[in-house]
Amino acid sequence: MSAGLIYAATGCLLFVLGLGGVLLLKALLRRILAFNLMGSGAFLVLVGLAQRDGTPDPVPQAMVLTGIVVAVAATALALTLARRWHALTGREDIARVGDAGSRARRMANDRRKVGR
Amino acid sequence: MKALWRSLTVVALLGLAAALLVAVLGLPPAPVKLAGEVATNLGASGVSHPVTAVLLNFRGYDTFLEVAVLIIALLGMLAAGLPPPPPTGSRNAMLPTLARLAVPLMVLAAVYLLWAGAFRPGGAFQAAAVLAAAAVLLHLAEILAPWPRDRRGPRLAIAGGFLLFLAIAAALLANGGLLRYPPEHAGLLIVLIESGLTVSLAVNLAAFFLLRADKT
Amino acid sequence: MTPLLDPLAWLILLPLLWATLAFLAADRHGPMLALAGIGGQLLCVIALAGDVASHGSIGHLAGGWAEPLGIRLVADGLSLVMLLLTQGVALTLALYARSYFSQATPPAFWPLTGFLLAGMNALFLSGDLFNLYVTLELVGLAAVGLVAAGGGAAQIAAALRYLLATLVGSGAYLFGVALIYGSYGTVSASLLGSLITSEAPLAVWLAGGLMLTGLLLKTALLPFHFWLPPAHGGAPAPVSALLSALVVKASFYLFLRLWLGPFAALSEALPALAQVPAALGATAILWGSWRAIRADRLKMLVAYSTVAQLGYLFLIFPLLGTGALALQAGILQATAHGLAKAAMFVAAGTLIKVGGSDRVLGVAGAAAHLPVSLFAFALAGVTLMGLPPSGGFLAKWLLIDAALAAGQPWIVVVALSGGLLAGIYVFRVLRLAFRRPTTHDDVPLPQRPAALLEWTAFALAAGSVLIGLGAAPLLALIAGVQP
Amino acid sequence: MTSNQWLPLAVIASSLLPGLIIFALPEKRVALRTALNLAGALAKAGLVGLLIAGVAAGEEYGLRHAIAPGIEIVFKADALALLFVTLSAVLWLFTTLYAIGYLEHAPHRSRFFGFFSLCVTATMGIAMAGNLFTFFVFYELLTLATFPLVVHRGTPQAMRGGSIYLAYTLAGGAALLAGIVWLDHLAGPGEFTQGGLLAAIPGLDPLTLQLIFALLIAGVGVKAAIVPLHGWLPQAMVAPAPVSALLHAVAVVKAGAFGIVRIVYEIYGIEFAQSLGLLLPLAVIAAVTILWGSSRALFQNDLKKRLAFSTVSQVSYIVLGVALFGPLGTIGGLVHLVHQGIMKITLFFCAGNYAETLGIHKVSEMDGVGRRMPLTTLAFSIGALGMMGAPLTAGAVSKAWLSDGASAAGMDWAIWVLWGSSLLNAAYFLPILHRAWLKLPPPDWPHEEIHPVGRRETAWLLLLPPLFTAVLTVAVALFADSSFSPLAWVRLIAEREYPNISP
Repeated sequence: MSAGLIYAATGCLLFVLGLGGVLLLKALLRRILAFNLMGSGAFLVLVGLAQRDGTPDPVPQAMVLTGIVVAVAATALALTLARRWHALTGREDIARVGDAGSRARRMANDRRKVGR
Repeated sequence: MKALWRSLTVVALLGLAAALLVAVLGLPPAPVKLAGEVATNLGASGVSHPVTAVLLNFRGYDTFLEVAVLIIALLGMLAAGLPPPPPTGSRNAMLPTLARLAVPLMVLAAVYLLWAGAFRPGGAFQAAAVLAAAAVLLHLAEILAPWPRDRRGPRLAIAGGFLLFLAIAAALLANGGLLRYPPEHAGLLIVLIESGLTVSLAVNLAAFFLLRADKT
Repeated sequence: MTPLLDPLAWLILLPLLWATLAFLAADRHGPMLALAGIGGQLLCVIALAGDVASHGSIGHLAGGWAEPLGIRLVADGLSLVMLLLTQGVALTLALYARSYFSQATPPAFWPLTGFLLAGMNALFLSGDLFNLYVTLELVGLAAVGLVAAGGGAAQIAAALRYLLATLVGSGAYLFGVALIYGSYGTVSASLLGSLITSEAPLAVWLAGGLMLTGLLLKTALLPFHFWLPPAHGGAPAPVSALLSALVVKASFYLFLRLWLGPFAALSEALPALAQVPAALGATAILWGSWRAIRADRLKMLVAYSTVAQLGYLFLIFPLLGTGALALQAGILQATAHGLAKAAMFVAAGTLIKVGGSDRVLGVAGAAAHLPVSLFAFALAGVTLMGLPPSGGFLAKWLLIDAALAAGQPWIVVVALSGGLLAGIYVFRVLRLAFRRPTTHDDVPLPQRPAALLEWTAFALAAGSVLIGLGAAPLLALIAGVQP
Repeated sequence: MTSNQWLPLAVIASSLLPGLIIFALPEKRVALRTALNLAGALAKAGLVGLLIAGVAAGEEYGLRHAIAPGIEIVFKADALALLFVTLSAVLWLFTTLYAIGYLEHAPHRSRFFGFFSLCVTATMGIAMAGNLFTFFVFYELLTLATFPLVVHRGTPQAMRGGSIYLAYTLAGGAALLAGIVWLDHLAGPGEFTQGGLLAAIPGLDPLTLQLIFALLIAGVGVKAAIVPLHGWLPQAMVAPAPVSALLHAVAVVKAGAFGIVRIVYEIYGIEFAQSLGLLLPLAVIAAVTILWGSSRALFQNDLKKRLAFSTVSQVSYIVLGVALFGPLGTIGGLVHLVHQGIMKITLFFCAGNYAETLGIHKVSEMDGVGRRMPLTTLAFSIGALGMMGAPLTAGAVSKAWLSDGASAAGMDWAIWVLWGSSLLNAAYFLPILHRAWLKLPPPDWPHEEIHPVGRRETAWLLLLPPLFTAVLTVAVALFADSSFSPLAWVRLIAEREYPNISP
């Protein structure tokens, strides 16, 4: 088994781990980290699989660099929103679908009223 | 119900992991080998490092769009509302000294990374990340004040680097395609783009940290 | 034409340019830049349409490098229709937004819109799976930013949920791309079309599954629809319109492209696969309509209607073997729904803005004081119900025809009952609007909104109906598509 | 574009354009709106006159526009189309006059007349549709354009009526669409062809064709108010009287009946339909509807509801005539398409007059109304007698031909149905006439809005239209044998549909 394949296999596991994290965890920060894990898994597979015969391939490496920047951007946006959410509601997770929007709305409205 | 759902998800994920492992480990060799193509065309790319050649020449269009993604993330932060400025005066006495020592070195490292990108690992994004870290360090040491929302300078720097990239991409249409460098000028144009990007990306990354709501 | 004015390239460059300038100008000249920019983009699409109509398909090598080393941009009938829809709807929405946000524009609205359009155009034109990933993120992050605009807790919650969904979607897509590159050493869609065969290794099947599932998540097909109603229903009206009319279509377009192109061999090897998106689509039609019928808030009703209408797009997959018919039905439905849903959201926005209530019940009596907006809502409803002579009707006709030709009568039943369910939620609003207001003495009549708010909605709605009568060139464009 | 192409378009435009302009008019522009309405109605009448002259002389009018491969909008103004077009155009003129008087002080008149014109436009499209696709387009347009009229008053009852109307018609539309696309898939575009489109195509599966027939008839049967698809019609009577006229006489139920005619004669072909065994079930359904509608009408105290059930019954005379194999039945059914319209519109105009003038809505309130409103009641009486099939009225002509048609087709039971229905008609109309003419009026009317001035018992614009149509009811019977009567025109149609049999 070449080093590339080991990277790729690790990447697969990381991806699934990250996916599970996004799906199953509650805390926003952990979910954002889990998403990054998914991305890292994909990057490992991209680079690892391409050099499983031992010769490095610059194309996936460049793609990974691009992917990292995109992941940084997405993470930055996610953290910004999570921070904003925390500042507005004091919560570290987003509640279940249906009622969350309306509850948060009501809270925001109440706050606005109090502010007046 | 919820527990059942979670365990089902876990089982499905384990199945996916097993399938992926089997698939990856048993994969036959790929029919297309791009490494060779990159090596063949490296001479016409204007740089001597193959990753940089892919990043800024062969797949330069990806990089062009990627810069936009970073600006979008910043815009998303502006749209969602900026955090209030941090309280002042709580700094550690060590920090300013450390910052004053480290920042010139970091700037130097960034310039090196940018310059090295042409022939060994490095490049605009790495340089920008170091520069942004320097800015954050200065900010934490309260040497660099937070940026108000409508401050002109950071916007100009971020937009400027990208607009330079865009202008070159558009001008090269005259050569027959988006970002189609003439081989004899490719090196120069790539350096130009990379320098602009370094500034743009650095300020963009730093802005995530430094942009704060106005004091009102 | 000189290569410097290549319309295909400018479709991507122009929105990036005006968006960056709008960012630089810190929200000051946003409307002007947007209108000028989108106007220019529309001219580009028209110029491109001429080329595509005469050549069938136009390629552009970014960087001048041929595949597999470089990235190839392609415009054919399919991408052209989507581009036309995007610029047309965006221009009208920009006019609407200018008026809607006359008091205060949410920060970064205009530049985000510009980047969103750039991402969509780039997505419609890209022929490279990895580049498509970047465009997907451009579109997704810009859309999330727009949902967050305003910064209230409800918006942030919707934006976060949308962001997590869209990131998982693109994460799965990217992982698939990684597997594909590992298997074939290239990510060029056209090369992969001939490389991928029915004997493809397991990795390719898994890649296909992950990429397509990721795109379903981004398209909000049931059961991945959970993020859509809060995001589309909670955003300001111009944003809701942009997202519901256009953004979800982008990932659908990519799904369709992958299905027809690189993964065609896989879906042919296992025809039963096509029943999966169709079954999900059918469920989405029923479930989305049901939720729209029961919705309490007007914009939630419209958002759930999007969940339902997206279902129609996926009914076409088992029918794609019947020639161009099913593809025409799907794209016409996407187009008609895009116009109609934009009209419906902006009309709802006006109704809410003027009426002061965001509940469905708040519409009561609107026929008297907001006739144009209501008429726009009704016309858009005609398209959603699939009644003649609208584009939605023609799409449904083609769909039923294709379903009969493919021997899938259950799709006929779903399509027809979906139309009836749409009738229930559309007329739920319309009949309220005709109701005589119970109190007319003490409540002063609301102020008339700016004419532009009402007539942009009307123009979009009228477009969605008239396209049913003038669909021949559009259908011809799609018929010329070689997957 | 030749005049043979633009004339049908002009007929459609003569109500579409005024309608669109009226939508944009402010509420207060009464004079302009009235002028537009009347100009449109008169222009349409004139254009129809030109068409009639042309078709009688053997000209062919038509137009095609392809909107997608294999899908065309086709108009053709043949003799059958003109029968319906003429009826609608003439009755639209009267109804417009009547509506102008009826709604003189009501709110939202621009909206009302706008949709009213759209309804007539849709009816013209239905009448002149040259294929099933075009027919369907206008058929659904009619549904949409009538909804705002049904709910016009905005009251809870109107809302309920509107919802029920939609539920029936939209579901019917879905069935019709399914049938049309299925047919299109099997036999190509559903072009209306003299002698029948399907009759000329060999090798089609009979069972499939029977299923498609069921879908198509269910689709158009909703508007034709065939039992059990008639439930919307009595509910929709909450609409203002001009709308009832539109629903019952000018447009909606007629569109359904006309659809049945086109499907039986020109899609299947009467002989082919007979060979598929489709006509007998259709006749039975029509007979059941005739008897059911009449017997329900007996027990309605609400005048307009009684009239509505009467419509359910009378429209199926048309369906029965269509289902009787042979030219005599065809003539009876088609001529009743016209006659029923003229008679029923008279009755609804009169019912509207009672309600507007005196606030009378119930049969039990009609005692002595003949003394207060003699002219209206005279018109009502003529309409009612016509419905019963009394001699010298349009109804008598229809019934005579229908009875002859039934015996010629060997369906003598249908004659008994007709007689039974006439008896029931008499049983629910004669008591009304008895009350109106012979009983003493009450000291106060329920809600007297318009007071008499000299011989004028109510507003002129309300009084004249029913008088005209009452005169027409008698005239079409008296001059049935002249060459300008509806009967003569219908015989022309029958000759063309049955080239081999001379009526």
